[in-house]
Amino acid sequence: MADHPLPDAEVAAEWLATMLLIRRFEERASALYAAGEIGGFLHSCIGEEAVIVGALRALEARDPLLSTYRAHGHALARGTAPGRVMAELLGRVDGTAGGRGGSTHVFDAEHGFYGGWGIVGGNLPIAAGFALAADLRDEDSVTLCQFGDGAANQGTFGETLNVAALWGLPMVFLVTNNRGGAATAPTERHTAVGDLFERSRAFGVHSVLCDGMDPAATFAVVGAAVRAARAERRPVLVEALIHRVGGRSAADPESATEDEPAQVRRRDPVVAFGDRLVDAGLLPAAARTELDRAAVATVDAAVAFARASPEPAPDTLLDHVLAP
Amino acid sequence: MADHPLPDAEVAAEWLATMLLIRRFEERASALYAAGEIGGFLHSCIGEEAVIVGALRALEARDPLLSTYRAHGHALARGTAPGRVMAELLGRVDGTAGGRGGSTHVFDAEHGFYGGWGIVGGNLPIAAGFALAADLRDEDSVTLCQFGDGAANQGTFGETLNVAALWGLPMVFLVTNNRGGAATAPTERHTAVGDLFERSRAFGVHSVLCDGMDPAATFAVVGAAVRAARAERRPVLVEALIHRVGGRSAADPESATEDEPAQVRRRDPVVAFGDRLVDAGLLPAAARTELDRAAVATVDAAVAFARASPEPAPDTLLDHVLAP
Amino acid sequence: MSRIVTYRDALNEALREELARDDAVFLMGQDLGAYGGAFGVTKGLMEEFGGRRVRDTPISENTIAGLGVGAAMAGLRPVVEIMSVNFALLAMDQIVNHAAQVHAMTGGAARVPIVFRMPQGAGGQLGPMHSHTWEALFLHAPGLLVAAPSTAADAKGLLKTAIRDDNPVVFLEHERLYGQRSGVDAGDGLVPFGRAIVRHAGTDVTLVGVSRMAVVAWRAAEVLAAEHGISAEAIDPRTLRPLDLDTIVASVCKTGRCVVVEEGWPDAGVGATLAAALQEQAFGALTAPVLRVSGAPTPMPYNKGLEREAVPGEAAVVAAALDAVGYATRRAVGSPLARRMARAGGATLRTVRTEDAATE
Amino acid sequence: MSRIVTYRDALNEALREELARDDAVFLMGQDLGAYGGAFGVTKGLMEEFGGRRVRDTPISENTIAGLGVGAAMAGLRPVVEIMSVNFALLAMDQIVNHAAQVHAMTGGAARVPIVFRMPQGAGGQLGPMHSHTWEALFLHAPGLLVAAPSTAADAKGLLKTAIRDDNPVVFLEHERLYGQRSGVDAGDGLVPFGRAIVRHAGTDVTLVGVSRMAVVAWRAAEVLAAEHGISAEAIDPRTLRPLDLDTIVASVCKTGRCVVVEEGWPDAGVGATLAAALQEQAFGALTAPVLRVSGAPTPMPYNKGLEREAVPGEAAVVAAALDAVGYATRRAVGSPLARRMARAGGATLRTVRTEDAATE
Ligand SMILES: Cc1ncc(C[n+]2csc(CCOP(=O)(O)OP(=O)(O)O)c2C)c(N)n1
Ligand SMILES: Cc1ncc(C[n+]2csc(CCOP(=O)(O)OP(=O)(O)O)c2C)c(N)n1
Ligand SMILES: [Mg+2]
Ligand SMILES: [Mg+2]
Repeated sequence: MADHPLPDAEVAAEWLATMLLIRRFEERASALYAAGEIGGFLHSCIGEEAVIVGALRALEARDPLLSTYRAHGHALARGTAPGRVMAELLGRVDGTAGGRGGSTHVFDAEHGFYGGWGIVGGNLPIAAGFALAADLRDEDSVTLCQFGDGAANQGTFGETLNVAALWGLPMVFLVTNNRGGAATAPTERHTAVGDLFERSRAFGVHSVLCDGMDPAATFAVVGAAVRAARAERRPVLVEALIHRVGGRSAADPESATEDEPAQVRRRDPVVAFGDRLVDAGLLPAAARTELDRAAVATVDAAVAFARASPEPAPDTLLDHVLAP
Repeated sequence: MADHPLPDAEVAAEWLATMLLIRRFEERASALYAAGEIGGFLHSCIGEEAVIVGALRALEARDPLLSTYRAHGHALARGTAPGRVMAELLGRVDGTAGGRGGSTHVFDAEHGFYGGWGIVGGNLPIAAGFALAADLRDEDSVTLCQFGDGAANQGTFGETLNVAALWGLPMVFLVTNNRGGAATAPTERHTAVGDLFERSRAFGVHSVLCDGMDPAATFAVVGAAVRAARAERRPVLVEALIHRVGGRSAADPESATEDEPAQVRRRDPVVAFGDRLVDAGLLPAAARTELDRAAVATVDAAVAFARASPEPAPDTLLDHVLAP
Repeated sequence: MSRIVTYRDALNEALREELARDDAVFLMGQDLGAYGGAFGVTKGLMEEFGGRRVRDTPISENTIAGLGVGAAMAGLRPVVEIMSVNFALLAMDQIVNHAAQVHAMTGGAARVPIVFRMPQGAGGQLGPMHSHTWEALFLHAPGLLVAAPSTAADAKGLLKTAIRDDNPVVFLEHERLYGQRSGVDAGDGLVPFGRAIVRHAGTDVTLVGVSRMAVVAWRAAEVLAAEHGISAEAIDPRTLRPLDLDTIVASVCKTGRCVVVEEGWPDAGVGATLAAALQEQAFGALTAPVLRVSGAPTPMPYNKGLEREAVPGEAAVVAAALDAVGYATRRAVGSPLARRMARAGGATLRTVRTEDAATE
Repeated sequence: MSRIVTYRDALNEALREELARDDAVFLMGQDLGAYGGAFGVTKGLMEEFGGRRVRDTPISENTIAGLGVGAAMAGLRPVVEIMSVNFALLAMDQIVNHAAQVHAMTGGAARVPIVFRMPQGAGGQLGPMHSHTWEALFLHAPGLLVAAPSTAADAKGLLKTAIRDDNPVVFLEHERLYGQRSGVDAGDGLVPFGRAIVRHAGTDVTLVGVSRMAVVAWRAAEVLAAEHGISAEAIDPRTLRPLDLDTIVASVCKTGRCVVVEEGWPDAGVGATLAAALQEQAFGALTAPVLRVSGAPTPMPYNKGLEREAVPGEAAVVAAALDAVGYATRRAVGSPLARRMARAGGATLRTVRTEDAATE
C-alpha cells in the first residue's frame, strides 16, 4: 500500500471525504432497507470506497463511466447530489431516474455517469459503444467500465474485449475482483483461471493488477491505464483486487479503535486510508473526525431531501416508454 | 508434414479412401447445387478432408462428435451412408433428418454424429453437455466439438471453455482455423489475437496446434488430446491450421498432375496425402486410382439413392414439432 | 390426505422426488447448490444428492442452457434454473433456436427432455431487469411446452410432469407465489399438461387467468359473487402449450363473455392469443368482446406505486367483468388512458372502460 | 417522378442518403463492408463512407447490438445489421433488456436512437436456423418500434424515418422481397411510422397482411375480385408499433369481416394481437370472427415442398376470405388438420375451414 505516493493534503482530504460519504450513505441506505423504506434490491459499495474513489479521480469530467447494480458510490463520487441518489433508492420523482430505476439503475448523464446496470456482463458492450462513439467523433475521452469478477464468465466479456482490442477503443475495463459472485459462491466454483488479467491479454487487451483497497494505488494504476487508452487509442484492463469488509462500525474511526484488532482496521479501506493520512501528517485527527461528521450530515440532508420528494403519480406510469 | 508417421498401409488406404469420398461427394453436391437440385445453403468440406479424417480416426465409436454447418464430411467419415447424406441435401425422406435439416443440419445419432449446427458458436455448449452427460454417467467417452475460427469471437467460446475447464469435462475442442469467417472477411478484421490456442489457455484449457492439412499430423495431435481428455477428465483445445483449396480438378490425381504446379499440388490435402502414400510405397499408384474410382462410384450410387427417395408428404409438415 | 405446503416447498419436493426416482435427472443453475437457490427452491438438495447432480454454475446463461440441451440430447433430464426470467434473454438462442427446434430439425431423431425453470413476475420492486412476465416469448415458439402453475399442488405436479416429458419445457414460477401455502395431496401428485382447472364455477362470465393472475381471477370471481351478484367462472389453464382450449371454449359458450387476465405485456401476448382463439371458436356464443386485462406495456418501474399500477389486480378484473356483462354498444372507443396505452403498447387497449361503454 | 428500383436498392439509397445527411449515422454488422452485406444491401457504402462509418464486425451478435446501444446513448445513430433474424436471439438481452428499456428506466434521461436491421422470412430453403419471421418477438416489448416494409418505397421511406426516430427500431426486411421492383418517388421519400396503407380498396372483407404477407394479401384481393366477385380491402400496416389501428378498424366496420395474414407463428403472434384488438374495437360490426392465416407452427423445414406448405400463400388467404364472407355458423369446429395444428401450436387454429363452416 505504501508503494504508491499519497496526493497532496487537499486532494487527500477530498478523497477521504468522498470515501466517508460513500460509507455513511451506504450504512444509512442499509438501515432504510432494513426498515422497509427502500424496496427491491440494495447492493452496497461498502468496502469498495477505495477502488471507486481511486479510479474515478483518475478520470476527466468528460470521460464516461459505467458501473453495475452496485453503483451508488460511483454516482456519489462522480458528483451526483446525494439527495438525488437517495431519492432514487426511495423511488421518488427527484431520484436520478425519477424513481423508476431504483438502487440498481442509478443514472446521471450530467455527471458522465451512465448507469447502474442489472444484467451481469451487460454493461461491457454498452461501455464499448461509448468508446466507439468517442472514436467516431474524434473526441479524446476514455470510457471507464467497471464490473465484478463474475462478469468475466459472461460471453460479453470475451466478445467485448476482442472488439475493443480489434478496433482500438479508448476504454478501461476495471474488474473489481472480490473472488466471488452473488451471495456465496467463491471464485473456485466459477472459473478455472482466477487471474482475469491473464484472460484479458489473450484477447489482446493489455492488463494490469492493482490493490483495490488502496485509493492511491488504484489512482496510480487506473490513471496510467486511462492515459495509455487516451494517448494510444487502445483498451486496457485493470484488475483491482478487493475483499469484503465487515459491518457498520468499521467506518467510524472512534468507535473502531477500541475493540477491533489492528488487522481488521487495516483491512477496512476507509479506516486504513484515514489512518495513513493522519500518520503521514497530511490530516489532523480532528479534521478527520470533522470530515466524517460532514459526511453524516450530508447523508442526513440527503435522506430528508429524498423523503420530501413526492412519489411519481400513478398516471405517469407510461411516461418514457417511448421517446417523443 | 513429414514429422508425423504414416499409419500402416491398410489404415492409410482407408484414410485416403475416405478423403476421396468426401472430395467427390462435395464436388457432386456443388454440381447439384449449381443445377438447382440442392437448395438453400451448401457449405463444402473441400480442403478439410485431412483435418476431418485425421481427427475422426482418433475417436472411438462411442465418442460423440459435433460439427458446424460444414459437416457433410464429418458424417461420411463417421460412417453415415453417403446416400442418406445426399438424400438430406436433396430434402428427401431418406435423408439423415428426413429432409428437414438440409445441408446445414446433417445428423446421425447411430454413428455418434450429433449435427450439423447453424448458429456460429451454438454447438460449443451443446457439445459440453454431451461431455457432462458422459461424466455424470461415469462413461469414459470423449466429445469432439469442431468449429471454425469465427466462432472463437462468440460469447459461447469463452463461456464454454471456462465451464469445461472448471468442471473437468472430457472433451476436445477442434478449431479449424482458416483465418476467416463467412465469405470474405479475414481474421485481421475479426480479432486482435490470431492465436486461438493462446486464448484457450487463458480459460484454463490446455491447447495445442496442428497442421490440419495433414491427416497424420491431425491424427497424432487430436489422438493425444483425446487420450488426455479421456484419461485425465479435462478439456483440450486443438487449433488446426488449414487453408482454402481451389476447385474440382485438384482432387483428381490424373488431371491434376499435368497442368498444376507442384506447389498447388502440395497445398491440396487429398492430392498431397495420396502422393505421399505412393512415394512411401504404401499404396501402388494403380490402387490410388482405384480408390478414386470407387469414391466416384459410391457418390454416383448415393445420388441415385437420393433421387429415388420420395419428398416428404405435405401433410407431415407438423410431424416432430413435439415429441410424442 | 392433503398437507398444506408452500409453493416453494412443493417445487422442492418435486425436484427431490424426481432426483430420487431417476438417475438421469440433475439440476444446474447459479447459486442453487450450497446457497439453495436465489428463492430457496433447491434448499437441501445439494446436501442430499451431491454437487454433481445439483450443480452450481458460473454466470453464463446461454452456455448453461446449451449444456442442458446437449445433456438432454445425450439422454439425461436436466432441470436448468435461470435465476430470473429476464436473464433468459441471454439464453434465447439455446432455448429457441436450439432446444425448441432440435427434434423437428433432426426429423425426430433427437429429443431434448429439458426443463428450464424461471422465476418471473413483479411485486418485489426488483425493477426493469428482474421483474417481467414472459410466458408469451416462449409460447411463440412451437417446439416449447409452457407451464405456469399458480398453486402448490400444481407447482409440484406440473414440475414432475415436466421433468418426465420428452419435450423442452419452459416452467415459469411466479416469485410472489413462492411463499403461498395450499394443499398438496399425498402420492406422486402428477398433474397432466393440457388440462385446465375451474377454480370457481359460474355462469355469467368466464375469467381466464395465467400464472399469478389465476389467483387474481379467482379472487375477482369471489368479489363478483359477493359484491355484484355476478356468477363468474374462473379458469386456470395451468399450461399454455399444450393448452386446454376446449374447457375454456365450453365455459365461454355457457357464459357468452370472457375476460383474460395476464401479467405480461399485451402485444403478442397470451391474452391476445386466447382472445383470438376464443372469438374464432366461440364467435356465435359471444355477447361481448373477449376483454383483456394485461400488464401495463412498460418496462417494470421500481417505484412501488407504479409497479402496483402496472400489474393487474382484482379491481381491474372485476371492472372488466362488469364491462363484459354490461356490454351493449356496437363499438367501444378507448378512454384517454387506453389510447395512451395503445400508443405505448401498439395495438392493445387494456380493457374497454365502463365509462365508454356507458356513453352510447 | 417515380423510378422503379428493387427493395434492396431502395434500402441502399436510404442508408446512403442518411449517411450523407447526418454524421451521427453509422453502420455495423457482419460482412456489410467490403462484401456489401449478406444480401447486398450495403453494397458500395464502405467505399463511399469509409470503414469507420461502415464497419465490419466479428461474429458477436450480442456485443455488436450492445455497442450500438452505447453509441446511441452517447448521441450517435447506429444502424446495426443482424445477418438473419434467427441470430437476433443471441442479442435479445441487448435488444429487449437494454435498448428497449433504457429510456423508461432512466426516467427519460437517456435515449437509444438505434435501428436493428434484420432480414427475415422463409422461401430460400435456408432451414430452421435462418428462415423465421419474428415480428411478434419484438412487438411484445413495449419500448421497441417495429417496422416491416413490403415495397421498395416503404423500405426506403421507413428506414429513413427509423434512423431519424429517437427510439430503438427493429426493422424487419423480408429476404424474398430484396429483388422485388417497385416505384420510388424522387425527394426525401420519408414514410411516417404508424400510418397503414390501403393497397386494394374493397367492401366485403378486410385483409391485413404483414411484411411479405402484405403482398400476398394484396394479390389475394385481386384473385378474390377476378375469380370470386368478392371485393376485398387489402391493408398493409407497414409498422406494427406504432400501429395504425384506426385505419384497420374503419375498414372492418365497413366490411364486417377480417382475415389477418402473417408469416410468423400463430401463438403470441401478430395475427393474434390484431384479432384480439379488432374484436375489442369492432365487435358489433363483425359478422364473422377475425380469421388468421399464419405460418405453420413448426421450425422451418429445409425441404422445398414442406417450406412452401409452412408459409401462407394466396390460395390460403382466398380460402379464409371466402370462409369469412360465407360465415354462417355459430361455432366452427376445426378440421383434423386444424386440430393437429392446435396441438402443435397451442391455442391456434390456422383458419376455419370451408368444409366445417358448411356442416352446420
Ligand atoms: C445475467 C445475470 N445473471 C445473474 C444475475 C444475478 N446476480 C446479481 S449479482 C450476481 C453476482 C455477480 O458477481 P460479480 O460480478 O463478481 O459482482 P460482485 O457482486 O461480486 O460485485 C449475480 C449472479 C444477474 N444480475 N444477471
Ligand atoms: C450466430 C451466427 N452469426 C452469423 C452467421 C452467418 N455465418 C455463417 S458461416 C459464417 C462464418 C463462420 O466462420 P468460421 O467460424 O471461421 O467458419 P468457416 O466458415 O471459416 O469454416 C457466418 C458469419 C451464423 N451462421 N450464425
Ligand atoms: Mg465478485
Ligand atoms: Mg474460418
